[in-house]
Amino acid sequence: MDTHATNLPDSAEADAHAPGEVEHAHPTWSTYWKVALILTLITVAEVWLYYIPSFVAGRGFIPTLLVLSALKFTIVVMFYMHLKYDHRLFRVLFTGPLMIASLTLLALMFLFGHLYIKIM
Amino acid sequence: MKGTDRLRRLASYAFFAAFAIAAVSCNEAHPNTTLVPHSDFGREIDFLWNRLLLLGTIVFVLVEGALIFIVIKYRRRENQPTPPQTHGSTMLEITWTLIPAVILVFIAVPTVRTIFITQAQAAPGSLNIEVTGHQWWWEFKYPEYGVTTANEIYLPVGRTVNFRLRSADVIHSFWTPQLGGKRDVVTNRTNYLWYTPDSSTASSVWNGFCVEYCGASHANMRFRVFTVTPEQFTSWVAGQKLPAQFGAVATAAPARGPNPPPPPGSAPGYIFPREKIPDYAVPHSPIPPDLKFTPGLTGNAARGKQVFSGAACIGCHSIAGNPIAMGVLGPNLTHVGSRSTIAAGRFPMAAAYLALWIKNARKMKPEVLMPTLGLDEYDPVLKAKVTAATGGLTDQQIADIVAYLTALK
Amino acid sequence: MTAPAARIHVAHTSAPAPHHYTTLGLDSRKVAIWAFIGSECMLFVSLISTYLIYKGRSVVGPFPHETWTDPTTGHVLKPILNIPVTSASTFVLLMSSLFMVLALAAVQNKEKPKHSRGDRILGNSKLWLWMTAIAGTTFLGFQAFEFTSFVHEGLTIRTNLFGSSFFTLTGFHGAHVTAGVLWLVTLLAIDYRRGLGSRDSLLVDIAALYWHFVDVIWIVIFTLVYLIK
Amino acid sequence: MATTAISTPAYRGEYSGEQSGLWSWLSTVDHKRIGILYLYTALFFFMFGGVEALILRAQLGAPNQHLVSAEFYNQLFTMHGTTMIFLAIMPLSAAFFNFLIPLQIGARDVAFPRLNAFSYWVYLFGGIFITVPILFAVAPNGGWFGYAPLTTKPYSPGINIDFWVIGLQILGVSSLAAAFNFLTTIINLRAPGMTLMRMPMFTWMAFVVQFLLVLAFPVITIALVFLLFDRFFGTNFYNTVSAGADPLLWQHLFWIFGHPEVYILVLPAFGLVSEVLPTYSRKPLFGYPVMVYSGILIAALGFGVWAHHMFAVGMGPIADTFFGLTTMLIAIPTGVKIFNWIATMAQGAIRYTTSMLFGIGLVGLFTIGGISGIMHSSPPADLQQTDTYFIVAHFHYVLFGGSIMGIFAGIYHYFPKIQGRLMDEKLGKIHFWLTFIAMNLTFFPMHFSGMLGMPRRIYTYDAGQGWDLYNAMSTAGAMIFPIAMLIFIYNFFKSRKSGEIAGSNPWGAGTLEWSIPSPPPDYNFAKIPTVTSRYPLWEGKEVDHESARINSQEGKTAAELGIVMPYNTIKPLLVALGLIIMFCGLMTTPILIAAGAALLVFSLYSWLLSPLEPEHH
Ligand code: HEA
Ligand code: HEA
Ligand code: HEC
Ligand code: CUA
Ligand SMILES: [Cu+2]
Repeated sequence: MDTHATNLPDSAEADAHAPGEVEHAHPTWSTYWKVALILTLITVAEVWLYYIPSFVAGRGFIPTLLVLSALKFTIVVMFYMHLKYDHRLFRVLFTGPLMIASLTLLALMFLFGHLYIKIM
Repeated sequence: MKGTDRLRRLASYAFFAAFAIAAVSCNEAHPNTTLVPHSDFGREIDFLWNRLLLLGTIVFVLVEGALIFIVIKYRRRENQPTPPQTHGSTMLEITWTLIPAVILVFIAVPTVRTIFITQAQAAPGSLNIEVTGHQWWWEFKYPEYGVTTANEIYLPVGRTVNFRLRSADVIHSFWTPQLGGKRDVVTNRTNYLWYTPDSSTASSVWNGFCVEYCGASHANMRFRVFTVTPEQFTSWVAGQKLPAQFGAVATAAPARGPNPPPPPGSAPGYIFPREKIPDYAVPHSPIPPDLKFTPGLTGNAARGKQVFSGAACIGCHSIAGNPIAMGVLGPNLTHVGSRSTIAAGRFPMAAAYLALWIKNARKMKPEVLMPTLGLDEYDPVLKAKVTAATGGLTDQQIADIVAYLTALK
Repeated sequence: MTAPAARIHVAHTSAPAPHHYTTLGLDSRKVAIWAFIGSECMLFVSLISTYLIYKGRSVVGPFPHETWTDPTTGHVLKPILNIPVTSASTFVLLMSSLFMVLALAAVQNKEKPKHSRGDRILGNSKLWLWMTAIAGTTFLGFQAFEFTSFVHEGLTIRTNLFGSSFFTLTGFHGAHVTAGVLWLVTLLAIDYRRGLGSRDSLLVDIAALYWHFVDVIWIVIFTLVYLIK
Repeated sequence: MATTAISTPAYRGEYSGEQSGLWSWLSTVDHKRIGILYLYTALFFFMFGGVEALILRAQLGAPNQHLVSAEFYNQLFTMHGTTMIFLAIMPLSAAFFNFLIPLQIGARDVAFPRLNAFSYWVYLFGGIFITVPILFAVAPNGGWFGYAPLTTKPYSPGINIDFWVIGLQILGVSSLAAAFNFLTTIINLRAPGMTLMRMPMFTWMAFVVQFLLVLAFPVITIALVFLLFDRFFGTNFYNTVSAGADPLLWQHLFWIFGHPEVYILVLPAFGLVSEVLPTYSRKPLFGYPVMVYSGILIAALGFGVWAHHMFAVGMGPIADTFFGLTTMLIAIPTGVKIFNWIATMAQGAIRYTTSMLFGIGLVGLFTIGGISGIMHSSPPADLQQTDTYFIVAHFHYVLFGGSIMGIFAGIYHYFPKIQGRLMDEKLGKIHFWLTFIAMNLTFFPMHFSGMLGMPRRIYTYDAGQGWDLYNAMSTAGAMIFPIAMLIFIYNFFKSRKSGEIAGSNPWGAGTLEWSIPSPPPDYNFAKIPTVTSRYPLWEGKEVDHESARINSQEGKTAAELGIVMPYNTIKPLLVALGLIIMFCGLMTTPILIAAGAALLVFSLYSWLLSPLEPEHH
């Protein structure tokens, strides 16, 4: 008898997934090395910026570094962790917690006076 | 089931009646009530509280009423067919999302207003008091007057008092329920709290508490607030500023204002009269049954001063006027005889308690920092007997110290 | 030790069910690892927040970016962070991520025909697993070097707030890398024992997700701890 | 229409013959048996924590009493809070997660059966680890939220706090492991047709709770690691005043965990009553989608309110405003839940079973706790409430009136499914009414003692403070609890032996778990059902579960049905044991650490490298 009942698609979220890993359009070697190159370049840029005293003293230093690091973060997650190609569930499982974590970090920074809002 | 539900309803009426009674009941029966405020700060909170109580009661009555009504009305009857299988109602659900939201607006608006009022800076000209929380007693300093006391504050009515709160060790919390809300006393931080005691409170005593758990004797970290007239306050300050003196010397005290010069042997400045202190501010803590003191001993204050100056006491206590006593670990004892309690409100200030306290403080108040000092007494923290070699004091020596300390007014 | 409950297989399966039915057609282990990674975000955010909160609050040096003169001894302590060395170790860790994706690709394509030498190199799962593990170990070596030199310069986990929060944060990351290296070594052992094939790609995929995540955390740490003054 | 594929015949005997005896319990990987283990253990700890509370209450019955010393009292309330939260309510919820989730979603087991066993054993060992010290009066004494710096070495030099730090760390491992497991199970093992919006509400709330666990526990893990390092290695996180440490760091980290934790405690109970109320009203849950969304919203908002436990620490007006307002917002989704439950009962055909009484009790009592919660959420008002018995009243109304009431509703409701027999309704009702009276008599007066100025966590109080009457009432009320509990325990064991045979669906409930025999066979569903609605048994044909019931009498074993079952294994237990030994080593000697680590690594590898179940073909 059939113990693994026939695979009725789960209307809500199983779009077109049959059981077992579905082959997605996986990135290939050429994507991989390009990604590595970009990551290296960004890292070089970051360290380079670190050594420009006038830039470090300016207001743009911290935001620029944060943006660059966020960019690297995203690239690794999207391509190496193939979140871009994978089931959207994983995106939810990752971005949800990441959002809560980032907001918590932000709130703590406010609470301990590293960031502040001016009122009055 | 009908009977039980009626019971429930009755019960809830009873609870609310009780609540109402509690709310209006007078100070004497409820000396620490938060519901009868006596300061500007207290009234701000009370306004919010009344609104919260009103709205909360309305929600309570409506929700519980609906619940009980429905539970009774829709109980299953004999041969009842399957009830209608309703799945929801958007209209209804929107309604009961919006109604609470509206109620919350009525809470939120005054809340925010009060937050900003109560956390503004204290008015200029406020009386500053530096509060230091210690495990398990309070140190109070009046920087303007150079006065240091422990576990007792005198406040002139009508003048804003600004407390500067710091901790010597762990986190405590400073609270005088009738005069205002509490504020934590946080290690490595400085907090502020201010309020203005109402003029009507002259000659009143208020209990204060440590309300952040701070270790073994957290329950015994109480204090007293005396609200007095400005004249009495000035006199008190004058007395407290003087160095310690005992015996006849006391008469040298300058007495100002309407108060007649104090009789010999009494305090140099104003002190809240002991006999007027209401019962709720007099400690009733039991004495440990296994702690005894030789009856009938009389002490000599002058001898006591010597014993004190040669004993461990000076390592922890300061007495202005006794240059050898400079310790800062324990309460300042300069005017200890003028206080109404000892050991942070645990015992009345009286020779009998003081003697037992010095003999074995750790039995009188769990885990206090002050060591057991009576000869042959068992120290429950060190788990050892006190010997002559470890500085044990005989009952006679203690009686002398007691005579000395009680005379420090 | 184990008592097999029942050894009889499914009798008339109509569809070729490769494994238990799953709702999304995903392997549960992969769902779990993503949930785990989500959870790790909170773990590292707690560590990073603490580091940032205590930044600039240390009473005594050494400090990360500023020189400090010890008022009692008169010693002058340089800023302690060594950016060139850490940049190198950061690069190594980034490369390990590249090796890791290549290892995964190699395992996934194990059975595909290899036409060129390049194909064969790219398809060598052992090579790439080794490379990843070595890169990870190198990173750990850098970290060990960093830690010991800090201790020599007078910064231990007890010295000041910076020391406590720095060593704990980077130490936690290092512990994650260590676990990752052990994981990789385990995969290598399997590869040597019986060979990893495309049916095992999930095993490698999960390890890879973990590995990349640890790398991603380092990206954040590198910026927040080392570069931003 | 035949909407449901009801399971085909299935079942014989309580459990397959080869699975009985002590060994089978030690090595089981069956989610139902693990659920039962959780249930028994957690009930034990509930009573243990209850007895601690009774001693607290006895001490506070009158002013200036001295039944226990100050030191012991402090251990008692610390362990009472810790036990109730981490060893009673969370595991009681876990018992239901274990037992119910696979049954409700039509799965044969959880996603990782061995990990599941591991979670239980870690919980058991961790629970013993943290509980035993109180028998020797060296229990943790820093309060359940262990504020630093009181809990650091200079102020707590004894080993008391070490037990707490390490014990919570161990329990965290258990909770996290279980959370990943259930999360995956719910995402990935739902039967065909069991879409998210068809999931029973209990499973939904469980799902939300797993997210809370997964996100909240790492934070306390780190907070505890800092404390551990401070205590063992002399770091400065909260330790040294001179190093400039900020003790508010601990408070923030703790409450970032602690507030979501309170929803971890109550949402499973909300889920249970969402099964109970519809069943005994014979009506579907009112506003199902809104119930789902409100649950999600409560959880999400729950991460943005933590500092409402810190209104007195002086965070400044902006932070107070922010956290006050976010806290108030939570009343809206929670209110929707309350109203929808009431609307579920409206127009229904309500049967007053014990389970239903507890369910109604939850709705009524939780509301009271919620209202006092809103009273705390106004920061200035909270300055008169915080750290007084008013807070104690609040959280017992939500914890006892919410969580415990819900869990009892669940126990009475699911007992027949778990044991195959019904509990005695008469005793059950006595249990309910005694509990209800005790609960209100104990905790309602605390509102008064609190507003009349009584601080919490005091081992004694002076006479003449105006608190005597209310404390006497609370103590009197508390003494009724054990009577109620003993009746419950008696009922539980009596019914287990000789209760009326339940059959598969004694209550006429509508969800999937009631379509299979009671107790369910080890494989749960002989045939994985296909689900087409939220209440398949109500919307399907009556005969279906009738036939399922008849068929259950001549059920078959998994082997006969050709269902692959996981092997039993002792390895998860061994790994858990290794973990505990390691942690014990931390407090004693490094040799133990090494021994524990060896056992852990060895068993873990052997677990990971051995197959879960027989090959399929
Ligand atoms: C099950 C656990 C649980 C739950 C569900 C809650 C729910 C809530 N809690 Fe509670 N809380 C605790 C457990 C819980 N709490 C514990 C254990 C502590 C003490 C910790 C310690 O110090 O030891 C605590 C402490 C605590 C504090 C800190 C007090 C202090 O120490 O000073 C605050 C402050 O805001 C608070 C608020 C709330 C609010 C607003 C809710 C809301 O979620 C409640 C929402 C529900 C309702 C409001 C009722 C239903 C709604 C309606 C009927 C709609 C209409 C209502 C209105 C418009 C008002 N809680
Ligand atoms: C889920 C959580 C939960 C539950 C169910 C309870 C249940 C009870 N709690 Fe408590 N409580 C907390 C969570 C909980 N509590 C927390 C978190 C704290 C804060 C701790 C802190 O400050 O750190 C607290 C604090 C707390 C205090 C304040 C202590 C203080 O601040 O000094 C008090 C005081 O009355 C109290 C009382 C009670 C009572 C009487 C019960 C009763 O409901 C208990 C019912 C009793 C039983 C269920 C026992 C039945 C016993 C038997 C059947 C055995 C009989 C057999 C023999 C006698 C052999 N609790
Ligand atoms: C190790 C330090 C130490 C020593 C030595 C010590 N004390 Fe104390 N003393 C304290 C501390 C700390 C307190 C506060 C205890 C409390 O209330 O928790 C205290 C409290 C007191 C009080 C009560 C003061 C008040 O206002 O509450 C008196 C009186 C007192 N000590 C007298 C003495 C005498 C007399 C001696 C010597 C024979 C002595 N102490 C030795 C530390 C010490
Ligand atoms: Cu000081 Cu409690
Ligand atoms: Cu909270």
